[in-house]
Amino acid sequence: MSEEIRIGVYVCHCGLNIAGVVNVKEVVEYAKTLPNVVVAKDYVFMCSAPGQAMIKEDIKEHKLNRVVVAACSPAMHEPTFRGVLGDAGLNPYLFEMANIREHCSWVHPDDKEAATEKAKELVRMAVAKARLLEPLEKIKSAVRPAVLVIGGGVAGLRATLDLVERGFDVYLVEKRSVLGGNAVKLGELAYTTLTGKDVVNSLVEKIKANPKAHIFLNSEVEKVDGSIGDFRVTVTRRLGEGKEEKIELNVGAIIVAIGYDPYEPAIGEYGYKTTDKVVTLFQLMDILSEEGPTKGELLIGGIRPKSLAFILCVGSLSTTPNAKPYCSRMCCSASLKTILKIKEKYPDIDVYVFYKDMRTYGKEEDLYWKAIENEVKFIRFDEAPSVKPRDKFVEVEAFDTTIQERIAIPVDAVVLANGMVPATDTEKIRIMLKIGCGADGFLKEAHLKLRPVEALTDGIFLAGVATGPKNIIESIASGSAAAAKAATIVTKEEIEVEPLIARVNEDMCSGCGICAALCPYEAITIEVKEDGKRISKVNSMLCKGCGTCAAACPSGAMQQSGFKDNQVMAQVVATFRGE
Amino acid sequence: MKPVVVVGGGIAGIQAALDLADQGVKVYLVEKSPSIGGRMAQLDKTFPTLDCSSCILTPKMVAVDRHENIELLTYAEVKEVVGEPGNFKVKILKKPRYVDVDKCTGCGQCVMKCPVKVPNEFNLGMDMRKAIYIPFPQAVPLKATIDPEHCLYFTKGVCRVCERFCPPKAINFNQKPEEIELNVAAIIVATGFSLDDARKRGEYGYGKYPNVYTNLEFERLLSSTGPTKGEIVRRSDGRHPKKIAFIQCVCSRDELTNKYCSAICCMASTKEAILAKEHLPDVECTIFFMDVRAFGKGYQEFFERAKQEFGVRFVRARPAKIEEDPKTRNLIVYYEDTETSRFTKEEFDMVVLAVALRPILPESLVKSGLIQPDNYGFADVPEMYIEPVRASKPGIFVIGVLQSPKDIPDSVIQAGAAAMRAAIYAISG
Amino acid sequence: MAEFKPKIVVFACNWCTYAALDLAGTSRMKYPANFRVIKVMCSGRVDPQFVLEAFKQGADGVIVAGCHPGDCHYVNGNMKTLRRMTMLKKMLEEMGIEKERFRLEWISAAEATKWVQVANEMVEQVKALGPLKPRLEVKE
Amino acid sequence: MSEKPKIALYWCASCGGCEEAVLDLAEKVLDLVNAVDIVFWPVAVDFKIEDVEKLPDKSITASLINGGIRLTEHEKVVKLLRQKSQYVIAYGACSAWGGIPGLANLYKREELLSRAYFEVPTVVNEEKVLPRTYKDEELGIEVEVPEVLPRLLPLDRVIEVDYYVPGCPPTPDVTWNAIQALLSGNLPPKGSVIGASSKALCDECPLNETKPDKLLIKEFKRITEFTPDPEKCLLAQGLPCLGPVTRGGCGALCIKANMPCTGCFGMLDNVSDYGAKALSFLASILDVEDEKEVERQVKEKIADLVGRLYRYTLPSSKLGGKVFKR
Amino acid sequence: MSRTVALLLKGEVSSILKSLGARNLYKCYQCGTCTAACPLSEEVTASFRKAVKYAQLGLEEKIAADPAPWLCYACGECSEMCPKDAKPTEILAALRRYSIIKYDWTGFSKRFYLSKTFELMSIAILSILTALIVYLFKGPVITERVDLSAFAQPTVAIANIIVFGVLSLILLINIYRMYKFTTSQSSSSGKLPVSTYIAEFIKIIPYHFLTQRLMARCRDGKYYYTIHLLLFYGYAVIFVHHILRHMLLPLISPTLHLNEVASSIVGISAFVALILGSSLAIYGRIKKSTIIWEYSHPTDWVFITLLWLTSITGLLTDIFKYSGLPLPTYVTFTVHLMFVVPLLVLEVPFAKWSHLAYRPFALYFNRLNEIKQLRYKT
Repeated sequence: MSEEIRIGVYVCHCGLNIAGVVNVKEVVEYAKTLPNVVVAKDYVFMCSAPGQAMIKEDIKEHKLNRVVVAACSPAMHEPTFRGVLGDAGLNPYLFEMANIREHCSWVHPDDKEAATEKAKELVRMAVAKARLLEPLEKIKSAVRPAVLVIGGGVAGLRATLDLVERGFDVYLVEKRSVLGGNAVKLGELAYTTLTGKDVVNSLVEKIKANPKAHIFLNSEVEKVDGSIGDFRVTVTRRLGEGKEEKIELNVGAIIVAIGYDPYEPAIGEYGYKTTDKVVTLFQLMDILSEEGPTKGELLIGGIRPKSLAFILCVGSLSTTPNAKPYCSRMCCSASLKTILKIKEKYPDIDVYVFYKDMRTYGKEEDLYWKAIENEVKFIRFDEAPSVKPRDKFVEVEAFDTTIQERIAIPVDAVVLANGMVPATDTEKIRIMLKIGCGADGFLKEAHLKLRPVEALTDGIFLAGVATGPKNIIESIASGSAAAAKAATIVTKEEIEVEPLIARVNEDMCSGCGICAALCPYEAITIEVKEDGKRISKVNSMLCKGCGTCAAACPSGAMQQSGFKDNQVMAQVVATFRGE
Repeated sequence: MKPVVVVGGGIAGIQAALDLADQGVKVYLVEKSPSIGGRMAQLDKTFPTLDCSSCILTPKMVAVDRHENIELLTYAEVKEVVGEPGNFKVKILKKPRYVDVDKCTGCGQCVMKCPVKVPNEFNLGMDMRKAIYIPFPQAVPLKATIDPEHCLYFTKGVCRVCERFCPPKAINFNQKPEEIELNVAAIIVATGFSLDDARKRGEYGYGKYPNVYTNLEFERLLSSTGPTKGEIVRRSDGRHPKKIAFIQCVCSRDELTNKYCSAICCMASTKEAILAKEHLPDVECTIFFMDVRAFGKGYQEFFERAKQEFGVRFVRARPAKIEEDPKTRNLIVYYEDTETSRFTKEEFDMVVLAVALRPILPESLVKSGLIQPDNYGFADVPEMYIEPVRASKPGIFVIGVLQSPKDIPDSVIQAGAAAMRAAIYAISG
Repeated sequence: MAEFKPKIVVFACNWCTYAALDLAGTSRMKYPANFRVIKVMCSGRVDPQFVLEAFKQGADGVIVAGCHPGDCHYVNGNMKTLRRMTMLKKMLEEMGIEKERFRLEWISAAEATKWVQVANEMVEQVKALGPLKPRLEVKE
Repeated sequence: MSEKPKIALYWCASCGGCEEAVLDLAEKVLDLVNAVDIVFWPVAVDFKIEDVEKLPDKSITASLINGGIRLTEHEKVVKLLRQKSQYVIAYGACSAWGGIPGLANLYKREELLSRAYFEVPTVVNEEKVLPRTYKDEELGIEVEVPEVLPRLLPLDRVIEVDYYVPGCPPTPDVTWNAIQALLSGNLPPKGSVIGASSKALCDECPLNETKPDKLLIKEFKRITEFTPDPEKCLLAQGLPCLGPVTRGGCGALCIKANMPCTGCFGMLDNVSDYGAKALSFLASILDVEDEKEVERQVKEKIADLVGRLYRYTLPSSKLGGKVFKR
Repeated sequence: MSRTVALLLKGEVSSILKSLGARNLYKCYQCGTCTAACPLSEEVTASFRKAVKYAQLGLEEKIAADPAPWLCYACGECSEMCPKDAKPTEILAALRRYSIIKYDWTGFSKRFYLSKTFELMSIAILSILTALIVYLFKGPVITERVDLSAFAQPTVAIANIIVFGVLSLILLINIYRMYKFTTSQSSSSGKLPVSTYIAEFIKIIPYHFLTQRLMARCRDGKYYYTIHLLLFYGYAVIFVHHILRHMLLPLISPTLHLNEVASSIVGISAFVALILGSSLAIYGRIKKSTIIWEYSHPTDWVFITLLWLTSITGLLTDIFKYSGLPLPTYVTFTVHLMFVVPLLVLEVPFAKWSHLAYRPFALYFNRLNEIKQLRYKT
């Protein structure tokens, strides 16, 4: 590679985020002193259109063949700037970022000199690596025009229906023997006479009528191989009497819609399971629905209660030791909706609601207003109320913070508005698909704000409550959104995959087989050449670019593009001295 | 494959356009103001991740601008819509910028030279822009626009200084409004919201007392592209505030003005309190709330961190009124802390009102009955459980705050849902 | 003598630790500025030669950090890292490098607080040990 | 070329094996002697330093230097040879990377001297006298005793080395190939290894194809624990054979004697630290998930990690030896 | 920590309150705007929001113990600002009515307030009874000149004393019960020295009793304050005049005769004041011109009309008397009595008029609680 290395360095202010701490001008001046750096500039927002335009012009004007941008984390804008290089006709992989915001200005606000010094060295490291970067071409792989949907709740059903109507084959895998997930148990929904079951049925009917939909009940996904555009999935379907069959599927995208489990209070938590007068909200909804155990008749502990106490935030906001720290979002509204439905049918019933924070957000506020107007009595608590079963009734006592007094209410039954916890098989699905989960145990989306239905792994999408509590309408909407994202893949013939994969130098490879042993994706095989020599071979489709084989290759024959030994070594050396 | 029109260039419109275009559907993105970006462009940071808002929005704006399947129609409005799903005729009026967009490079020379100063809508009138202006530094498209009501040439037939100084000679005073007619399969409407008029609750003194702000105004103060370049200073004397009060539910959850809860202001105020502490480490922030609506993912942790880590004080009370101390222009907030039942008159240097969100319904679509307002004035979704984003008529989708108050993630999810449904019309159209 | 400011090289895996460092940034957590982070796609990419090169160039400390076992974006890259770095720690001790100077940490994308704690702890320990660079040229 | 090319051979801190290796050329030695004019060969011929000093610079075509630089005298002589010769060849593991004597770099100089001159049972040295230059009264001359350098250095840390010949000692055909290359003049770029393979030992190892698809071992084994199956790759049987990380060219002599390779041919071109690379691949294929188990195996099955993995290359490693406290 | 005795909710209390005028009781979501809006919040420690919550929850003991409703002069500022339009003004008025019922140990107020028929029946019976008594025990009907005292002298004097004694006794007992209620709930068990009781009594009771100054603090309180002062002074003057003329004088020195002219002027002007005040109040209530008069409980109508009728008949009696028309005087006087007796007997201890006692005492007891709170920091 004899062409002269001409590097352009661009330092971003990011408004005050960087410039507020790092002396940007000093960093730019320093960058000018680094070998091969022919142009060094700074701008208030490198990621904005003018910033990008500046780079494009410089590439043309100064014939730059490497670009370094010192700004925010590559997780934010590496794709953006690679796009800029592409537009300017330069190979997008001749680009390196120095993270002087999240790793520098935002974390060293009190020590401006050290932060500036660190920024300079981070730029030096990025330039050292940039010098050794080589052009890489994106790897194209064919796309299977089919989608796998895991989970037959409303989110999964909505995603399936959208995609089959869009004209794609969808394999819907549902663990249970019936579709609908938790929604079927929701009884009559707010602002409508529709029940959860009606919503599910309307979706299932349309799905069953479409030939593109393939439904697998009593089935679970066992194994997933391959990557975006070409996932090879093994599904086991239980056929009864211990028999089961394995089904191989080949899909271009996967939508995870595994829903949630209702929070199960511990035995004795608010008297749960120590008296039949205490039920959870989900159990109550079941009781109220026609198919429920009491054919819709409000009977709890065998009697028709004259007074009901609802306790909210059961299992949420760390109200009890067993509870989760997060808010389950839908229990306030679901409880008030259920209360209003009960008041409609049984006007004389006294209802008390023990709440920590009334979170009927958006238009659902009117549920709260109607509940007040229906003479529901609200008691706000900070410490969890105590439920003491008496002989003929249950006494719920709490310190009401609005009147700063302890209130005790004898009621016939107590309803625990339990929240949502991650589905039991979240862990299994997570490990199988190699996607992460957040501190709350729900699946982690690529970006909380702007990529809420995408997983970090390309080609895998997350619908419904799998990523966190939602009500049924939000869950259905996120099913469609996940379907849209899946459609952006399966509508394409070819998918481009990051080229940061491993490559073998056949003149150095001794065929020792160490690399093949390590690859978790079976992307490396040892081939015997005609001259009998054994040489390692990388399947660029399967290789995910982790670099583990490169680190182990005893003769240094295996190198990971973008992270070659000399490139990383250059960064290590540049950390200490600039030459 | 028929194209789809997306009305409104905020984050919801942008996301819907991208989710459609990435499926190979042709999209016309119509935006009323000179640049896309919508409300999110006016935010400094977003909750709960404290991402810098323009840092996560700008790439999407640039992606829309660069996408081969998206045609951007900015400074344009939908005049009339007629037809049925799969075959809508949409009349769009492109207002004249009086700037030739192909030539203009957004260099800003004209803006520097223009003598006329006009209250800047992007910064909610807290600073001035010129008669010829670029809304904000990261605007897409980065083109100048002449505001005919204030430009001296249009009002008095004089000046034309911008024409003289424009390097690529892009100024063209006799540009005419342009009418475009599109035949599309479906329409996604994401026209967003504006804040209600806080003067409806006159007792808080908004508009009367200078140091009373709205959430959005305070967000502009925080932003480095804001009127004060990120400095939090008081309107009355330019001093840094020592005590800031945030009052929630202004014109929300209120029989007199809007009964609904605006969903995002609890978290918005919490975030702004945290950012205020960041800008001014020894400032004291107090948030007066009735219930804290921290329902989204990561919101409760964000609320806890605000209390424990950043020392933001939360008082469960709805202040009755604010009176101003004429000498210091400080604000005395009258409230009863409902958790101690103690009445207090507390003095603050600055008050930020979390004002309700009011949807902006495009009257052309309302006139043609394609969108009907519900009892709160938001775009009605008749079958919310079957089609969560479909408006009154099939083929028309309403997303974002236009449909109901919601945060950015929910708007992005609705955008995806609308894109999916619209795509189905596009292929069958 | 100017107050000894140790310089510590961090090899951070892109999916977990690098994201945790980003999160520490977005959450405005403060920690000392002694760290220089080199991003690798997986902790499995960290070749013991890189660690030795860092010490040779004068690093006072090196951290190799990746995802918790089971969390690895590439199934089990971090398991190989565990074995390599365990053996390397033993060899470095034989070569006279104190064990506090070299750490293997599992830090997930959500554990910004854990990173800050490891960072503060590492700087304290390495400061106590003093600079390594002068001891590399054996002159006496 | 009227005169025959002059070559010089010199030995520093070495066991003399490399000197002999030249003789191992057997009858080829004669061809060598005919082809070249040996001007300096202390072990075999009685040339003196002064003779070399008299030679014009660069007059020696090639100097084959073996052994690590341990004493000030070595340093002096090799610098002289550098000045006088066109090519300097680091012949054998010691001069190339420090070799087995290089393992002394795990100890401080005083420790070595005190061990050698005070503590060794066979020495009686109450006055704790160390060898140093002294005036010999009878001869009336100053007897110069060279100083011991603080660390043993490979040749290229003292002078510029043109080519390296691997091996401990280099096998006859490697030596011969090297000499052929030198004499024929078609030499690879400066600084490369000559005479040996450009690939790792596995490439030429007969047991290579007996490797399983997934070369993962549950446990390291010591050679004493079991007699390995001669027909199957020793590494696959758990012996920490360093073949994969060692340059080929020796014809897998040790493997043929059913012994795992110890790495005397040194690292491949793309490797900058032999020990680190060896550790990396061995740890990678050790199929163990628990940290404690790894520590146990290292302690029990490999014991002396540095000695085992840096047997021939410690001085040329990145740290060059143990880093001592101030 | 507050006592751990848990309070029991009583459903029926809330329904009573609704019938007593708390129409929009079930709208309040406890935001605290009312307390914050109230101009009196700066003067007294009271939480009107909490009072509304007690009402919503039906916490009988707390309602009875809460002096807050009595501190409210119904200016309507809170209802103006209430985001839920729950009209706290009306709820507090209902709470005042409920407190009256609660304080009254006889149980008469409860029936009086809760059933309109009972109320009207009792008034009717009482007035007929009065007429009978007057008729039966009337003194000589001197027709040639007006001799009112002769006509009703014996019955009026005795009746007055009995009635006055009984009524003040009942009222005193109710005030004591009010004291018992208001101090029962204060969480501190600490005792205050008697001296503070007396000091505060002197400081608060006479001042507020006579001036109702707090009312002036309310929003455009001037208008109501004047009407109320008119009514107060009208009544006070008549009361004093009546006692002097018809009770004390005849007992102490039956012979001494007041200067007729002065007494008549005083009487008439008082009656005119009363009439003017009550007519304005009646007009306001009919027109529902302001928040105060937007809702009128039957007892409000009864009270104000009785007052109006009494004043009218009182005035007529005086006019006839001084214009020397004996028969009309006696007749109107009897009619006057027919209105006065129920007004005094029923309204004072059992109904609306008791507020003249309860309001100052409420201020007093609230002050005592405040001191106790400050002193024992609970």
